[in-house]
Parts: sequence; structure tokens; C-alpha cells
Amino acid sequence: MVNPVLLIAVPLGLAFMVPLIDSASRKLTRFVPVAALMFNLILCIRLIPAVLENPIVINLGGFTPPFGINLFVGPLGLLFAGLISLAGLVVSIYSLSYIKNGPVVKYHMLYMLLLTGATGVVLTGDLFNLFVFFEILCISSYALVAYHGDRAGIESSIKYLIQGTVGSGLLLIGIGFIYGIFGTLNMADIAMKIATVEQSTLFVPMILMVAGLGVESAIFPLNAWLPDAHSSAPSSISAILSGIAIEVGLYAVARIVFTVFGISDIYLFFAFLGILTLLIGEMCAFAQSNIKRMLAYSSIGQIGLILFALALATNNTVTGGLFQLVNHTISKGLLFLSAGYMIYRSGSMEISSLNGMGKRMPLTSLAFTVGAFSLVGLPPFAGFPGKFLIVSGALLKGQMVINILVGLVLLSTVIEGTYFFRVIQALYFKDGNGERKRAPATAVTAMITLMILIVALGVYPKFLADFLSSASSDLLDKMSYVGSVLK
Amino acid sequence: MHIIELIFSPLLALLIGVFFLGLARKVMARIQWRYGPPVTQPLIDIIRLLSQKSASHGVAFNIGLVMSLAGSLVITLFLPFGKIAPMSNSGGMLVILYLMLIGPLGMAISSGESANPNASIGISRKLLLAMGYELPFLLVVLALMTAYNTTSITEIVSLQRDTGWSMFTFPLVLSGIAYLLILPAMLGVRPFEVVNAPQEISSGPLVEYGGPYLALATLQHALAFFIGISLFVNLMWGGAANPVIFFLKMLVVFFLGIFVNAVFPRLRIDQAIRYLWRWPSLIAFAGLILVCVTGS
Amino acid sequence: MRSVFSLILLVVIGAGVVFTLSSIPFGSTSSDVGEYYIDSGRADTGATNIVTSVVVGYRAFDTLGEVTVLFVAAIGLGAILAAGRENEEKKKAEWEPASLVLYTGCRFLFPLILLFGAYVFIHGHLTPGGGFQGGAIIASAFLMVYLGCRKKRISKTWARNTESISGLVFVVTGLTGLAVGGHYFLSNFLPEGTLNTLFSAGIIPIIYIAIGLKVGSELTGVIDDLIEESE
Amino acid sequence: MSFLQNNIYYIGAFGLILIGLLIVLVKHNLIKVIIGLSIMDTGINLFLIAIGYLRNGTAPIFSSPEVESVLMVDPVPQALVLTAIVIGVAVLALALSLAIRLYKHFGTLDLRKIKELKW
Amino acid sequence: MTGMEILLLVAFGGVMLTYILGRISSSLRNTFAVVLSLVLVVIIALMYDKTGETIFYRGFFGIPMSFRIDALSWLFAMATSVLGCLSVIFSLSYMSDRKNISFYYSMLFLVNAGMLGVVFSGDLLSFFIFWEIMSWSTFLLISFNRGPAVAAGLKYIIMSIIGSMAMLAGTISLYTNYGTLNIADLSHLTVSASPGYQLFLLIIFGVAFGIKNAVMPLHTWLPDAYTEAPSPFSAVLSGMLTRMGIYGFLLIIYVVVGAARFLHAADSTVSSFNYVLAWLGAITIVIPTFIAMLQNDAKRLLAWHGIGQGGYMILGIAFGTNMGVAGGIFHTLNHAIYIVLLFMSVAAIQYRTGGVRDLNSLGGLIKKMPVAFIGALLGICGLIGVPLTNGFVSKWMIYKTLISGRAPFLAFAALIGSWGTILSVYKFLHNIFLGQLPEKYRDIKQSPFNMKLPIIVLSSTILLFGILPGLPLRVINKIVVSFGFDSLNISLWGIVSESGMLNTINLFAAILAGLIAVWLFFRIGARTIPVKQDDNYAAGAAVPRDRYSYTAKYYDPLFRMISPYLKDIFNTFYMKIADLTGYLSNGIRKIYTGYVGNYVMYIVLFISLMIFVQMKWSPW
Repeated sequence: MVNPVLLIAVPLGLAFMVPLIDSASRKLTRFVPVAALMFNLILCIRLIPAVLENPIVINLGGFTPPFGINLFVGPLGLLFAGLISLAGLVVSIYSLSYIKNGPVVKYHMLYMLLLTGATGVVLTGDLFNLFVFFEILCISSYALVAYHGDRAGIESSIKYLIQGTVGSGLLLIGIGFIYGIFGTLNMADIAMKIATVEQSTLFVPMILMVAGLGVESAIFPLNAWLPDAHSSAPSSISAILSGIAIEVGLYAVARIVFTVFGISDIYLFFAFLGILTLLIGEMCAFAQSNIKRMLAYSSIGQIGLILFALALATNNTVTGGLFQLVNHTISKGLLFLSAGYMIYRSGSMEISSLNGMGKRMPLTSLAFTVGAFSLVGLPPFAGFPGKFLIVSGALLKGQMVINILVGLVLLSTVIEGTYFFRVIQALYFKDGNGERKRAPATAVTAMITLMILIVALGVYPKFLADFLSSASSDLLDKMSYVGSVLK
Repeated sequence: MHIIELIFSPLLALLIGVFFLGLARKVMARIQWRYGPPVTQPLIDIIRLLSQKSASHGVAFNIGLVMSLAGSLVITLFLPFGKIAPMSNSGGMLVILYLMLIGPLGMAISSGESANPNASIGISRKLLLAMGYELPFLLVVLALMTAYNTTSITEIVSLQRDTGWSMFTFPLVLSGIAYLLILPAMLGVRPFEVVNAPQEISSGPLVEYGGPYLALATLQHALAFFIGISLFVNLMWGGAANPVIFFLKMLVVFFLGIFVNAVFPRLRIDQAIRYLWRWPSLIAFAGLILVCVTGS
Repeated sequence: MRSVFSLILLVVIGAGVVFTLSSIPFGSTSSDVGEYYIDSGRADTGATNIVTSVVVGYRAFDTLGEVTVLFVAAIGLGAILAAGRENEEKKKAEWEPASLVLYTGCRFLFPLILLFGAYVFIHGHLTPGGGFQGGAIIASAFLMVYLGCRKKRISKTWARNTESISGLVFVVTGLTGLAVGGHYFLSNFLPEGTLNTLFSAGIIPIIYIAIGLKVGSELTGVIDDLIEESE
Repeated sequence: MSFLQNNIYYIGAFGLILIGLLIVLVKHNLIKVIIGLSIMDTGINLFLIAIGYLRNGTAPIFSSPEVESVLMVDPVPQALVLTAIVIGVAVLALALSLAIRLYKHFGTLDLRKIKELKW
Repeated sequence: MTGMEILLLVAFGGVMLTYILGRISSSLRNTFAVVLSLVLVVIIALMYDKTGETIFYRGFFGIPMSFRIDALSWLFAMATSVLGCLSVIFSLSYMSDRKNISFYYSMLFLVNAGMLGVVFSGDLLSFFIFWEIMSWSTFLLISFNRGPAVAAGLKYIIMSIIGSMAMLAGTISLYTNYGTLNIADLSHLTVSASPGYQLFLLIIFGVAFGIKNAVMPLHTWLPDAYTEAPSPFSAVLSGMLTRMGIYGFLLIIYVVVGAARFLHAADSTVSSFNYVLAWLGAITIVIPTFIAMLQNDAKRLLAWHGIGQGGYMILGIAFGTNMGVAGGIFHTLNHAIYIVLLFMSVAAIQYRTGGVRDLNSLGGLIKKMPVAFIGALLGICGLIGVPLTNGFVSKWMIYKTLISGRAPFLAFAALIGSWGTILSVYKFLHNIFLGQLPEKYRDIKQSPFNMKLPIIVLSSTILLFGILPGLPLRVINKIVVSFGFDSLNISLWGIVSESGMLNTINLFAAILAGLIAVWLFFRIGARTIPVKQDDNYAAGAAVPRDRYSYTAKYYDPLFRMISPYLKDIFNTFYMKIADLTGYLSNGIRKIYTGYVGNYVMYIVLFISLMIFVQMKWSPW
């Protein structure tokens, strides 16, 4: 059985080799990320059957868990690793033709390292190791946001860096506290020992860690960097940031809150925080005129919805949350990719400049429409099953306050529908000038794969639903996690 | 016997209608201290008009007028004239209400076709006036139907035989008064004559009618007159066992209408609507509430 | 107004921290993981410097991540500076040459610092210090040369190649550990040798040398980029 | 007095962290903010070391076989600090390069003036 | 593969095929479109009087999605497919000069397929899915001809999303409470539901279907949508699509909540819901009809009438007697027929006069387009409910229920609504067809054959159903029986009910005899000379030609009295809400001030707030 650690080691090795490959032949470097991610994707798919029985625990360096670092590859971890490699692959194919000027070699290295960091965060079972991979993810996204080197890119990158550094500082203080209290860094070990310590002392470390990770996962008060970063980064990067980076941040928050701490009476607070993020994200997106900024705010909204679903902590809602997460990665990625080429053709990011794009770039506009419909949750597309599961799970809980929150979720869908349909109308039903020119082949293949995925998920959600329910049970019940790591 | 009734009741209605027109002109003249034309004058006019040539404005001009007269004729089949009520079992009060709108609609279409500005203005006045008196009239009819809990007019007539004229039975008094107040408008007599008074814009819808068209129009007017009175008598004054008494009651109502016609000046169309929608409607509305409260 | 408000916030955070710290008495924490490392550190990894055994032995995966962070930072820095550079013209600033005393002083000290740096990361598993510290010393040597004699410049490709080769060495040793050793990534497949001798503690010195070279060349590259930018 | 004495390291560490945060919150100049961030980093590193410190313990190095291990300091925080320092350096380098580029674009380092991307 | 699955497959397959064929050649696509719609009509016709349910898909989390056919769904499906077919035939020439027509046809078939899906769905999940597909494809069609249509489309899609979200909440709450979404099972399970829950269900679904059927407070999207949509589609939209709301109401009140059993129980919540719904229906009849009078745009006038007539259907359905429900359903069918006819005649005129639909600038078209005139005449007679037209029979049934159900005030609202219809609809007919023919329309030609065909077909059905109402009533009677009411005493010529009956054959005979008699009487008069249109008597003054339009401000005396009361307050209210959200969202986005110090302040604030709360009250 292939060792999952290759998921991290191989892309890392390839990243280190890129300068050598580059000195050998200039053309080849563009295809290294595609190869690495293809390898990752195939490896993930091969691992699915093994992981479904029981999670794989890898002890690095041969030392048993509390003393060495271990990788925990459960259904949840594999879901995220698979999602990262899939989205990463599609976006790397897209950026073959999208990224032409500027230090291209460095772009591909940073891109691969960002995805490796994300895979690392998702698979690791050690708290400090999570921090290190989290740092790789953050630093490479700081650099990639500033890739264009224009005024907006540099400004948003410095703001993102300052907030990110404060966040990771807080995270490190939290880890310090945890180590001080429990003397160990292994998540399963801490999870086991959590009951020995009185709950009130655990509150400050948890808040510090959640705040640290929350900065990256765009929870409400901490997500001020996201609109600037996603709107001024190159579109392929904002697709990755929106599609993967914030989801991985949310995974880390969920893992910390559910598995490591597992204090169940704080979940309601996170539900409220999720709804707050959702409403603020949707309201801000409603008032935007810049297309990428609007998509960034809608990412904040969707993250709020996923956080709300995860915070309800029943198997049904968490499955719905994960389904919505997968749908968000795919359709938001598709939206950013199609928006990328539309902006490239129309010159400006204003929605008014996208008028008449339906005629000039029919396939890209179709991709945008499919992505928008799926994100709003219209039936034949992937968004509908996700929303259906979340709402049915939430109503199953039966509490009155949860029903009100569900009402707010549905209300925000209306707002979301409004601003997405406004853009679709601009694409198809407003006349714009400019000649008809299709997006290049690689971009079109990327968009078509995503579209097929969206429709497949929308029409037949069952094959993903079983995998997701095992992933949600992996997240929720602490005992099986601790048992399988410290057996 | 049923067939004979079917054929003769419209003719009878036409006859009485024309007689009423002639009588009206005779009584008006008498009130104004002059002799006035003989009672059979409208009949003579109709025969004269039929012989004159006249301009036609196209197919709809003809069909519209024919349709309106046919509609009015059909209504007479449904209205019980004393005991004679040929078709009242195949459609009740609702059918009559709806048949009553075929007349004005046909007239409107044909005069609309004549492309004469005065005709168009005339039709809008006619429809507005209809709208005016329709509101209280519907309230009255609904009060009646709810009070007697039936939509068939012959039942209303037969029920009135034992409970007395509905004008004077307790819950329907208000409706009776309201009906009285709107009767001149329904008959198109003086205070509400603005629609086809000759002095107004060359008699409104009838401006383009000459010869046979004018004949049909006068017949239609006569029939409308007859229907208005007979409906009032049936609903409010308990109809009659035999046609003769029914005719006498109609005469009384007719004289009432003519006296009102002789005395009042002509109201402008918005004054008419404002009048119709103020007091008669309030009374009719109160009547309906009264019926609902007491009846249920 | 703003400073007063932020002061209040920080005071509240301070209070929270103090409340939590009350459960972590200073100077007497008993971390069982720490004791285990001290007792069996030498036996498991063969290194006498227990910190090195933790850094490169037990938590070698962390260090791999650590090296990648530095690698990312170096490339990020290069990307940001390069992105801005080509869209404005190249002007060569004229620097007056350094004085003779400074020039010869630097030339004399340079090899000595390099030697000291090499010593530090080669004896990482015996004496305090290790790959990162040695690399920093090497970079300081280059910095001294830059400051001392202005025109000297290391070749760009050399720095980049050592960087990637040493990174590869690290990853490859990890992978061979996976293939050869007890089927674990970064496991110590070489014999530990006798304690306190140079060639002991299995793959730890190899990794630390690779790290030392990598960190040295990376930091030099960073310094080089920054200086090139400031011209 | 004994509270101050035996917790001086914690007070020192968190003093640095809070001062670093205060600088980031209050100061407008980008360089000062970056300095604030690095102060916060050093504070965190000091805090991590303080966590692992044993009263008058020695460095965990067995330079000669007979050094007994009873008074050795916990090695794990030191490994963490090693990594934390390197991360601090990496972020610092990146921040400074961004500062250079920022000055080239905006002509100023006053963050109050660098507010083009808002709302 | 039961008939329904084949039907849905053909319908949805047709959508793709039309688009592809459209790419190849337009004539191929046109023939294919007509053939496809005819095939649909035939398939549905073959499924007459079949009931049954087949599960066709379990892929959605294992929830069985099934098709169900019974009398109700057959009737609606038949009406949808026939009207769809007629509008396709009609739009062959109407849309021939437009751009991207294949998109129009594929969307038309998508809407048609969506409606068939909605009507045949056997469980609430597939009902919702087809409902959504129908809604957003309508959105694409409404905003099809750009310009102001975009704003109308946006307003439509916002309100329809609100409706869908309400329905989604209702569907899922049913799923969570009862574990199944199958309509047949639900109707047994919901009987045991608490009155409060039943009321909640009725209100939630009532909002969703109320928006679609434009019941008074939720109607504001309809006037813009009908006027801005391409005319053949606004015919389909007004005819069948909006009446899916009625289908929904029927489904919810009589099938899911199964009200027929205990409708008139004293305390049951359903009867209070129906009572409120009836009053809403009454208001929906009166106010929109009088607003229609004020309109100067032909399609907008018809749109307001669409809302008004919707009120009759709601009134019929909400009044839970067998006659009432039958009247409501029959009126839905009749309304579909004559509103489509009216929209088609307006479209025919638009086609010839180059898109003019302003009532004040048309006139005298009867000579140039007699077929359109006949269609319009019969359409408005149906709309008014002139005896011998289908509208009359269904209105008569609704009045009968209201009066015998002792609700005179509702009957009053309905009757006054009819009179308001007469005035506004006559204005519509007069301003377009009668009166002076303007100079510029001197030489316009007849409408082409494929526009005349649907108009003739629909006009004849109006008369056919008016004279022989037994044909449709037999099917409707089956529906009423399937709801649990006792069946009506229907015969070919009308209805016998305890308080008065309707015999349309006698009525027809009487009117025919009357017509012939008067025609003969007229013929014996002197010959009449046809004369040109401007040769008419003006008391000496010359009738000015083409210089002023005497159709403007047609009912001015009445307008001055009632127009202050007829401003659409709901529309202004919703617009205010929209501005409010815009203003609020503009305020909220100011949180992100741009200054990085504030952003770090938010992080520190978040942490200190949490710590403060924890230290003070320690809720955890």
C-alpha cells in the first residue's frame, strides 16, 4: 500500500528540483506542478478504499506518536488532500496559459509549495507541525498575492502579511500554552489528556489558536485581508486561495475545536459566528461593483455557511457542510477562473465592463453561469444537495434558535441570488463591444472539467455523500481518533 | 304552450317598450303644458326609419347593433312577466345580470366602429354610467339573493308572495330604497340622460346611426326601458300572479320614472357617478350588512 | 484615543494570559515527552546534543517543513523584487571603492568565518548549534564581504544550485529512509556509531550539513537580492 | 516579591508580546509595524523557552558521558524556538521586500495613506 | 418506462436538440420545434384517465423521486402542452427577425419541460427541482429582449427565489418531520399534524405559490415581467406558468394537507387559512382590475388583468365546496385560453406595426387585421364572462358557490371586478381596433397564417367550452372527486345545483334565434351604403384626420375619482426594502476601512472580547 507521506514528500522534492530542471530546459518547468499534482491525485484515489475501513497512521522517523510526529490520514484528511490535488491540478492546467509574464519559475515553485503546505496541514497529527505547514501555506500565499507587483498587489500583500503574522503569532502562543499545560504536542495525546485539566484554563489557549487559524480561514472579525488579497491576486491564485486556502484554515479550526478540545458547549457560539460571517459576507458582496471583490466577499459568505453547518455538530449537518465545502471549492474556483479570462479580455474588473461577454466569450460565460447557479444552490447543480443537507440537518435538531438561523441562511441565499443574477444579466442581456475571441485551450479544458464535476455532483450526489458521512464521523467522534493514533 | 310563450314574450316586451316610449313623450308634453305627439309616434318613426337609406361603417358596425338588440331580446325570455317566464329554469339572476351587459357592449362595439369622436366619448360615458349604477345595483341584488338564499328569479318572486313585497320586508327595506334611488340611472331617464341625450354631443353613441340602425337603436332603448322596470317590479314589488297586474305595477313605476325625468336637470357624468357612489351605495351596503347580520 | 483603547484591549488579554499562566508554574513543568527525550535521546538517535536529536531525529519532519519555509521566503522575496524590477530601467549606481584596510581585512577574515560556520554545522550533533546556526554564520561571512568590498558578487546560479541540491539531499535521505530503513520516512537507517565521535548519530550529521549549506546559500541569496535592489 | 521573582520570565515574555502588539496597533509607519511584529516574535520565543526552563537546569547536551541528566532543561521548546526564529526571519525578509516595493509604488510608508483597496 | 418518463425525456431532450439544430439551420429547427410540441401534446393526450406513480430516480441521497399522474396533473399537463404548442407555432414568424432565436426556442422548451415536470412530480423534492428549473429558465426568457426587460427579469427572479426558499423550508421541514416527501404518503401523515404545524405549512407554501400566482401583496413582479417578455412567451407565462401557483395551492390545500375532509370543521386552522386566502383573492380581483383601467400599454393592461383573474381562481379554490374548487380549476383553464389569445392578438399587432403597443397611438385596425380583431373580441368576451363564452360558465360557478356559501361581500368584490374588467377591456379593444386608423398604418397587411391559426383555434375553443361546458367539466369533476369532495351533477350542457342551474344550450339557442330574428328585421330595412371611415357626421365641424387621438384618457371622469387610491403601494414598499438593503450593505462594507491598523485591531478586539466575556460571566 503506498505510503501517504509521499503526498507531501514528492511535491516538496519536485519543488526543490525546479531550479535544476529550469536550468536544464526552460519549457519543462511549466509542467512540473501539473505532474506533481497529477501524482497526488492518483495517490489519493488509490488510498480511498484503504482509508474507508480504518484511518492510516504514519509515524515519521520511526518513533511512536506521542514522541515522534505522526500523519493521520482519515477520510476527512483524504477528502481534503484529494480536493487540494484536484483543484490544484485544474488550476495548474489553467495557469499554464494564464501566467506568462513575470518570474514564472518562482511562481510555479511557490504554487507547488502552497499546495504542499495545505496538504501538510490537512494530514498532520502534530500541533506544531500543523503550525509549520500553516506557515508555509501563509507565506507562499503572501508572496503569490504580490505576484503581479502592481500597486494593488503589493498593498494587499503587505496587509495580508501583517494580519497573518499577528495571527500565527497568536497561534504559536496558544501552542506554547498547550505544551505548557499538557507537556505534549501530539493532537491525540492532548485530546486524551484534555479532561484532566479544568475547562476554564483551556479557554484562553483555545481562543488564541482559533483566532490564529481564524485569520486564515476568514471568520468574520478576522477576515479583513481576504477581499483585498483575493481581488488583487492573479485569478489562478485567487481561485486557489478561495478554493483551498480558507477551506484548509477552516479544517484546522474544526480539527482544533472538535477533536483536540472537544468542548461541546462552545459549538452554538461558532454557529452564531458562522451566521454572522455569512450575513456580512453576502451583504458586502451585494454592494460591490468589482467582480473579483464580489466573489471574494461571497467566499466569506460561503465560509460562514460551512462554519455554521460544521458548528451544528450532527452527522447530517457536518456532511452537508463538507458537501457545501466541496461545492464551494469547485464552483468558486470555476467562477474565478472564468472571471480571470473575462477580465483579461475586457481590461477592467468592473462588472459594467463585462457587458455583452456572453457573445464575445460564450464558453467562459457559460462556465461563469454554471458556477453562479451552483453556488446559489439551484437544483441541477452541486450547490442544491449541499444546502438541502445543511437545512434538513439543522431542522432535525429541532431547536427554535436553530430554525431562526436557518431562516437567515435562506434569506442570505436570496441576497446571493440577487447579485449573481445581476452579473449573469450583465453577461448575456446587456450589449457590449469588442470582438469575439475564445479563451485558450488549456483554460477551456480546466473550465469544462470543473463544469462536468459540478453537474455530476448535482445530479448524482450519492457517491460523494457516503464518503462525506464517514469523513464527518471521523471529525466528530474524538475517541476513534485518539484510539487509532495511540493504540 | 311553452313555444308560444317563447315567441310572444319578446314581442310583448317590444310592444310594451315602444308603448312606454310613446307614453313617456305624451306625459312629458302634458307636464310641459303641450299636447305632444300621439302615443304611437315611436312606432311610426321606426317604420319610417326602416325605409330610409343610411351609411354603414363596416361589418362590425352592423353586427354590434344586431348583437345588442338580440341580447336584450334574450333577457326578456328570462324575466318573468307575471306568470309567463319561458326560460327562467335554465339560468337564474346571475345569467340575467350577465346578459344585461351584452346590450351596452354590442352598442359600444358598433358605435366604436363608426370612428366618430363623439361616438367614442359617448360610449365612454355610457360605460361609466353603467359602472356608476352597477355598484349599488349589485349590492341590492346580492342582498336579495342572500336574503332569499336562491339565485333563481322565479323563486324570489314566489317567495315574495307569502312574505310580502321585499321592498317592505324588514331586512330588505334599505336595499329597496337604494334600488329606488338608482332606478332613474338604470332607465336612463333625465337626471342620468347625459349618455344619449340629443342636446349632448349629438346624442353620444347614436351619432352615426341613421335609417335602420336608428330604428334598431330605439328598439334597444325601448327594451332596456322595459327590462329595467320589469326587473324592479319582479325583485322589489313581488312580481304578479297574472300579466295584467304585472303591467299595472309597471305603469306605476313608469309614471314614477317619468315624473323624475320631467323635473330634474341633466347631471354631468362625474356628478352622476359621484351621486351614485355616495348615498345609494351606502344605503345598499348597509342593506347587505343588515341582511347578513339578520339573515344568517 | 486609539492608543488608550488598544491599551485597554491588551490589558484584558494580559489578564486572561495571567489567569492561564497560573496553571503553568514557572521553572518546574514536568513534560513527560521532554524527560523521554533526555533519557533515551542518545540511545535512539546517537546524538549527544539532545536538542539536535529532537530537531533532526524525533521531529525531523518539522525541520523539513522549516527548511521549506525558508525556501519559500527566499523564492517569495526573489519573486517580489524581480516582479518590480523589470518594469523600471536599470541604472548602475557608482560606489566609491572601499579603503584598502577594510578590503584586506575582509579578505583575511572571510575564510576564517566560513571555517567556523562549517565547524558549527558539521558538529551539530555533538556541540550546541547546528545546521541553521552554521548557515547563518556563513551568510554573515558573505554579508561582511559585500559590506567590505562593494564590487564582489557571488554568482547567482551557484547560490541557487547549492540551495536546491542540499534541499534534495534532505528529501532523498528521507525517502531512502522510507525505502531502506524500517519503512518510515526520515528514519535513521545509518549505524549510530559510537557516542561523541564525529561520524556518529546516523543521518543526523548528513541532514545537518545539507541544512547548513541550504540555509547559508539561501540567506546569501536573500542578502544578494536586497543589495541588488538597493543599487 | 516572590511572585515577581519567579515569574519574571513570563512577565518579560508577555511584556514583549504585548508591546509588539501595541506597536502594530498604534504606529502608522510600516517599518515600525514590522519592528513591532519582530518584537512580538522574540517575545513569543522567550515565552516558549520560559515554558521549558527548569530552575537552574543546564543545556541538554551530554558533552561527556558522566554528565547526569537530572537537571537538564526540556529540549522540545528549544527545538520549537529554533523553528519559530527561522519563521520569524523568513516573514521579516518578505515584509521588508514588500516594504521596498511599497515605497517605490506609493512614495510613502505611512499606512494611513496606503488605503486604496477598501470597502 | 411509463408514459411520464418518456414524456419528460422527450421534453428535456428536445431542449438540447433544438439548440443544436438551431446551430445548423433555422428552418430545420422550426419544423423540429413544431413537431416536438405536437408529439408532446399527443403523448399527454394518450395518457388520459390514467393514474399511477413510478419512482424514476434514487440518486439524491436515497430520497425516492417519483412521477405521479392523476386527473389534476393530466388537465394541467394537457393545457400546458397545447398552449406551448400554439405559442411555438405562433412564434415561428413572430421571432423570425430576432437574434439568437435558437436560445429562445430551447429556453421555451425548457420552461415547458419544467412545467410538465412540476405537474407530473409525485414527491415534493422533484416538484421543487422542476419548479426551480422552470423559474430560472423563465428568468432567462423574461430578460431576453434586453433594455428594460433586464430590470423586470431581476425583479422576477428575486421574488421567485424568495418563493423557492420558502418552499424549500417547507419541503425540508416536512422531510425532517415525516421522513418522506412522497405526496401520497404525506396526505395520510399530515392529518395527524398539529393545527399549528398545518398552518405553518399552508403559510410557507402559500407564500411560495402566492408569489408565482401573483396574489395581491406578492404580485409586483408580474406587470413588468409580462410587458417586457417576448410576446409569445408572455402568452405562455401568463397562460400556464403563473397558474402553476394554482396547481401548487391545489396540491397543498387539498392533497398534502388534505383539507377536503375537515374543511368546515369549526376550529380547524385550514378553514381560517382558506378564509384569509379567499379575502386575498377578492382584493386581488378588485384592485388590479381597476389599475388595469389606468394602463396605456396593451400588454401591461393584460398583465394587470392576469393578476385580477388570478383572484377568481384563488377565490374558487379557497372556498372549499366542490362547486367552488371545480369553478376555480375551470376558470384557470379558461383564463389560460383567453389570456393567451389576447396576448397573441397583441403580438400579431406588434408584429405588423413594428412593436407598437401603446394604446393611444393605435386604432382602427379592424379593417386591416380582422382575424386579430375576432381573436381579441372573443378573448375579451371570455375575460368579461359574456354568456356563451367559457369565462361565463366558470364565473357563474364561482358566484354560485359564493352566494350559496353565504359570502355576499366576496361575491360583490367578484362582480364589481367583472364590471371593472368590462370597462378596461373595452378600452383595450376600442383603442386598438375601433376608431380612426392612423395614417402610418394605412398599408399594413394581414397577420401571417401561422399567427392566424392559433388565434382561430383558441377562439373556437372559447365558444366550444362556453356552449358545451360539459366537456372540460367532466375531467374537472374527476379532479374534485379525487380531492375527496362529492361529485357535481354535470351534464353536457351545464350544471344542476340545488339553488338554480345553468343550461348553456338553451341560452345558445335563445341568443341564436334572437340574432337571426333581429338580422332579418334589419335586412327588411333599406339598403345601407358602406362609406369611408372619415366620412362621418360631426355636427358641421370637420372631423380632424390623424391629428389628435380621442382615445387618450378614455375614462377620465372615473380616473380623477379613483386613481389616487390605485397607486401600487406594495411595489413602492418592496422598492423601499430593496433600497434599504442596498443602503445597509453599503454601510456594512464600510467595516473594511482599508487601514491595516484597524484590521489588526479587529483581531485583538475579537480575542479580548472573548476573554472579557469568559472572565466576567464564564458561560463555558
